[in-house]
Amino acid sequence: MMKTSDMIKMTYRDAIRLGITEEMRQDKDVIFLGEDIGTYGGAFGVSKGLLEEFGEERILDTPISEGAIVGTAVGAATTGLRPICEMMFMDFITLGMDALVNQGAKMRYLFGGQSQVPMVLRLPAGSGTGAAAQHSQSLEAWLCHVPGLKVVTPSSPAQAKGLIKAAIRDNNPVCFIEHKMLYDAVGLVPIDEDYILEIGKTIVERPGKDVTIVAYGTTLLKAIEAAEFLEEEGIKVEILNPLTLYPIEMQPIIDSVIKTGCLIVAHEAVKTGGLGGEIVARVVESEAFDYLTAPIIRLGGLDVPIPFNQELEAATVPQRNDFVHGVYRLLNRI
Amino acid sequence: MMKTSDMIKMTYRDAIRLGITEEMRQDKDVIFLGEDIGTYGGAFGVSKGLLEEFGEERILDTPISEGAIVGTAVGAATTGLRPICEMMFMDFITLGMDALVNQGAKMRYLFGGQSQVPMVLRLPAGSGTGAAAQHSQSLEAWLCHVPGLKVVTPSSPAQAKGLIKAAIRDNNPVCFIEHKMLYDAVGLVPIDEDYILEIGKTIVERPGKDVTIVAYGTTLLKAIEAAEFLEEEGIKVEILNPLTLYPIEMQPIIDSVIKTGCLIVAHEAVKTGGLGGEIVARVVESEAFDYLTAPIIRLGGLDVPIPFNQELEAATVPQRNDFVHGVYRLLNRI
Amino acid sequence: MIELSEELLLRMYYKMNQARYFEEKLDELVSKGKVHGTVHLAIGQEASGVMPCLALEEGDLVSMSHRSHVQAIGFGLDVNLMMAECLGKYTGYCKGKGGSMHIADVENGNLGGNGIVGGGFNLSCGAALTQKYHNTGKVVLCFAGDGATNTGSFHESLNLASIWKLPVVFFIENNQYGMSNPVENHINIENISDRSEAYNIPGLTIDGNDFLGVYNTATKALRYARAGKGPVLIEAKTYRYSGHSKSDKQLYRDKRELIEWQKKDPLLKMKEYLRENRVFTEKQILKMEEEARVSIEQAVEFAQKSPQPELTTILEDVYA
Amino acid sequence: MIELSEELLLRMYYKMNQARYFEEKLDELVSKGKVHGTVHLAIGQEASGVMPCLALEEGDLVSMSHRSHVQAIGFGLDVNLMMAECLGKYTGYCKGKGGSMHIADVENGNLGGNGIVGGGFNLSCGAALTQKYHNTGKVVLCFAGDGATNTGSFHESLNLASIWKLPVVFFIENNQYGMSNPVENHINIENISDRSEAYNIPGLTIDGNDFLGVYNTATKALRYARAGKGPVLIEAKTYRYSGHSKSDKQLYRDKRELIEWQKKDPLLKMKEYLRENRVFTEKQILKMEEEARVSIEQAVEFAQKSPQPELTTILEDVYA
Ligand SMILES: Cc1ncc(C[n+]2csc(CCOP(=O)(O)OP(=O)(O)O)c2C)c(N)n1
Ligand SMILES: Cc1ncc(C[n+]2csc(CCOP(=O)(O)OP(=O)(O)O)c2C)c(N)n1
Ligand SMILES: [Mg+2]
Ligand SMILES: [Mg+2]
Repeated sequence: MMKTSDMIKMTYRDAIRLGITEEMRQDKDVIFLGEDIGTYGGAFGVSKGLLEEFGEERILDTPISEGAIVGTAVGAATTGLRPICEMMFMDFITLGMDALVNQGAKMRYLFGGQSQVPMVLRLPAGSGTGAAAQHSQSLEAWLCHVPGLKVVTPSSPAQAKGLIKAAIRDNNPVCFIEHKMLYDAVGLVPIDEDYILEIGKTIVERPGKDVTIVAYGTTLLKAIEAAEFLEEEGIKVEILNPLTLYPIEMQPIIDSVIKTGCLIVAHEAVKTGGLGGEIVARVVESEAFDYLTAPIIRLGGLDVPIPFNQELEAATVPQRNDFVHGVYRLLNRI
Repeated sequence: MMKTSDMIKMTYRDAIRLGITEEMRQDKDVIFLGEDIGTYGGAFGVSKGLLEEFGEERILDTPISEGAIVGTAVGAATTGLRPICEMMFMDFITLGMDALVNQGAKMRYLFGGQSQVPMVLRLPAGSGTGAAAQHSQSLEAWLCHVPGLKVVTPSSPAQAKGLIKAAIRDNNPVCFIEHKMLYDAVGLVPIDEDYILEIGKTIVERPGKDVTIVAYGTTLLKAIEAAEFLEEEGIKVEILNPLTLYPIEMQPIIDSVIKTGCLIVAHEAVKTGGLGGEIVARVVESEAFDYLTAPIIRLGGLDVPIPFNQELEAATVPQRNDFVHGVYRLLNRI
Repeated sequence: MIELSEELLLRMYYKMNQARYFEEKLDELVSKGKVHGTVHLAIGQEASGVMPCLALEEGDLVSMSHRSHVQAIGFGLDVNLMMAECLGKYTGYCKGKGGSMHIADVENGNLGGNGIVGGGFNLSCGAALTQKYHNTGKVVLCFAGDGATNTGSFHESLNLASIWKLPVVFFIENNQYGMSNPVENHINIENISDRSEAYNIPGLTIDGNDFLGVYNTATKALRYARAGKGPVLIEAKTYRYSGHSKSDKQLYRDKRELIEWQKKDPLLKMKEYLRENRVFTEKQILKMEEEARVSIEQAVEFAQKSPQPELTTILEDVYA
Repeated sequence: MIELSEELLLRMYYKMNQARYFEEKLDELVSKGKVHGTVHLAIGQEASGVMPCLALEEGDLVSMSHRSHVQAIGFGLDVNLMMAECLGKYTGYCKGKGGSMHIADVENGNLGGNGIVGGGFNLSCGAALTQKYHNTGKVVLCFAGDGATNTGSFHESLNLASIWKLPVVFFIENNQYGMSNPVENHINIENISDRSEAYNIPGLTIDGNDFLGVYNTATKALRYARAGKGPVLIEAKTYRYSGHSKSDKQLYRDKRELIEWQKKDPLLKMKEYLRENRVFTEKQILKMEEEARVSIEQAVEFAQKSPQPELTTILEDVYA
């Protein structure tokens, strides 16, 4: 157990930056490329100050060329560097899909194991910023359908630091999804430079016994709020956080469902075709199937593009109350 | 019921071409663009002869610019044409994702309903041709996660004609997925120029009562082979074909599962994150949940890129025997 | 040299002022926290945004960038509906679904702003293909920024437009930066219009703050495209005064640079022209400015009084 | 003018012959149905495929196109392992997982063929970035076809390579067609190398069938890039004799065109050179041809005798 004295309070944004900084200090092969990551410090401020410390050779401001950003990272990774690259918004990965999916993810396999592609692709995702449909998507499900990629997503500052470091050290292309509404979230973060969160893990974020909730990103925070509210009514929700979305570790989820008999799976991404379906399918394929005491509830974004108007935008994705009602329904309280 | 006299035998390839030809004859606003679709007749011969009939104004050979192909189609569609466009291989949609997802699919919504984008995107998909990982993918799950798109896929020549015509007449961007290994498949096709298969339907491909199988593309043909084999043993498999993958019509599947109590969902696409998970999730969310007498079986491609070697390639995706064994397992015969 | 009627000059000056006021007002609303999300202001770019639109003929089309208010006003969009859209109201052009970046008036040929840098290039090719196919004699004007010319889409679109001789004018507002990236850091040539040589189409670089020069060049280019000779690439050098978007601290540029450019302010320059050529009296000039200002005050009032969209509208407009 | 040693000339002639025999043999195997899938032959392009590779220094890297056998042989890959890969055997470069389009030898600097047209451009930028970052003094040679220069990736990559002064030579084999599309239908300029002007980098168009010209130009370009001056774009005009791939009926071109180009055959031209310059005796020339032929016969034998991969290998090599 970590002592609080070994931790400092910081934002999710700062924690990502700290992880990157530590890794760049200890490994000269780590470089960072993307749009406006230098003087500007990145659209969301994640790379602020890195140019000053690491210089223009390692912090590379690119033209507006998403395909080239990802493809250049792939090429650099195959030849010995360990690039981190950033899509300013996850939505723009539409322009880097070929480099990511047809090159980065497949190269090792195509070449029979001859190469490796140690790179990190940072992807600020999600709605809530009023930037409308082309700047608000959560597209992780696409990436979780591409063998050769790994997909991780932190939901707290500590997780952000631990996962970004693990992603940088990993020898595969790792998609690192950041939720924009979490950048200002504050939490305790281990100062240990070897604090790493192993890729491939699902963790119990909050223990409980009555209902299992699986969630990540801001949706996880909403689940936690719901759990806190429900606790006052004596309902103990167990919350699981799949820090690695692909390849996902199912056992902790299965174990939890066996214990609770009830499951809610939630994400902000559009419900149809989202990762929720995959998780539900794996649960019913597992030994947990026989322990289910109620139909599984899947929460997800409405099947629409994200609208601009603030109220509409909020109503498009799952909120705290959706969890509360979901739990009530599972426990037959409504 | 269609009389055989109103039908002619033809290949899947020819049926798609017939559908396109009929629509182009009756609507001058239909144009067709893509790489090598003119003199060459398309990489898979689908557009053979169209240049001769419709001329260079309507059959447009493009440069190797997938983004521009899709984007130009979107722009033409918003301003009054009804373009059909072709990605030579579905794998290349990685280069057209922005135009498709961020422009074509969202434009109407972003503009509050001001515009419509009546276009068809033809996508030859799947493995079996020995073209390796960059030319063999089945990426329909990505598209089924994008509100604003419709996704259809025919598995027989008749379906091919009926669906391509419906897709061309639809006022939305319709992704039309063709499986490459079906191009030579022969079947009876209605000659009626108003033979249309309504978009949004799931059909019973083969009635049965013991086990429900949901499949599409070549995987459907393998399921049918398995059903024929099992029939000899007295097992009656009901096969459902979701001709429209998105938005998918679930009721026929749910009804079938209520009848049989057993379900196999199958596709060639990589299993994790594939459409199978979505279908499974919707079934367990439905009234059919209580009728399930065995865990659902989900078949899908292995979580790997498609290898080149012929035997490896075949072993990567579900085959007839996987269905047979699946049915045995569900019926407790093994 | 193209003859300018008094009526046209009036329209030019009015629109440029309207655009300036629109954005200043919007900026004010943003800093008061009254706007959800961000906005991209083009203060300083009024000549390059308005003038090409005024050179259009009835029925021509326009595709706009993410920095589109000035372009939209130039094209003739209703500032009431624009402001309402920026505030996310149901009366806005997009019923509050698009916001500042996605204002559009498709029926009247405005194909909308685009949140994807470079996203408009191939849409414009498509729209131009429709014009060519239907022989409408209409042209598509495609706005984009300097940064956008580094996207793959730029290349694919200009190549396609060239080989198919599409009636489209690509109008690049080179405001010296792609967000924080100075143009000399992301492009290795002096004039972006030289990129036209890769496609064998005409390329012109002009002073984007000179309303008259912009108007004349755009007119000529549109005429060329309309005649079926193919696309034209225009680069208009200009400058944005505000930050890239609301969160921009502008650490990447020197205040003095801004001051230099402000001396070449397009509104100032036009005002000088009007005075020097004695087209209008000082009083008339001020009256135009005042009318423009009032129109924006009214737009804000209209927008603020307008209703929010109903929640049920979320599910509408996904499919036709 | 660069001095050519006898040993180098020998290597040139041998490799070009080896490449020709390799593809003729492969073609034969394809028509006998012994190859799963398709192959892209570059018969006729031996000078443009082999020579740039021979101009490389030890440690330089190469990224190849989908039509890569000739390039690979030029770079020095083992024809046994290449043929085995084409036949999907476990002894192939990629253990039978890649096939003809994806031959690679990463450890030795061959970054592989690419099934995505234009896919190699930005990979090459990345590889070149590594060289620059580590100050290796090595250069990346990036092969692509004429059709590939219309991809967005071409534009983004050349722009990036230019502004970052990356040590990469983009070598375009213009074989007159992108699949069935004649170059004049998909590009509106005479010389593709003029596209270099959009990035302010050197661009050269050369006769791709002239082994000496290709070698000399490649050498100079590599030297330029190696000196840290940035990328170079070379266009080598050549011709492919075979169809695009096995299913190509070649309806889009006139047989006479082929015959004209065959008169300029790169092997013939080199043979003439060797004879005229009396570098080698006729006997020596024939011996080299024979050795090349035999090496391919052996490669076929090696490949055919090699084992298939085990089914269990399917699950290997996904992750490092
Ligand atoms: C494809 C894409 N990449 C990045 C962005 C983020 N972004 C928005 S505007 C902008 C700068 C655009 O520069 P330029 O084209 O010169 O237009 P300007 O903003 O100067 O008007 C960037 C990087 C985006 N919206 N789309
Ligand atoms: C992105 C992409 N689009 C289309 C194809 C299909 N295709 C393979 S090769 C080829 C022609 C390429 O032309 P060029 O670049 O001139 O090379 P060449 O075949 O002549 O060597 C096409 C269209 C592909 N492999 N990748
Ligand atoms: Mg700019
Ligand atoms: Mg070619």
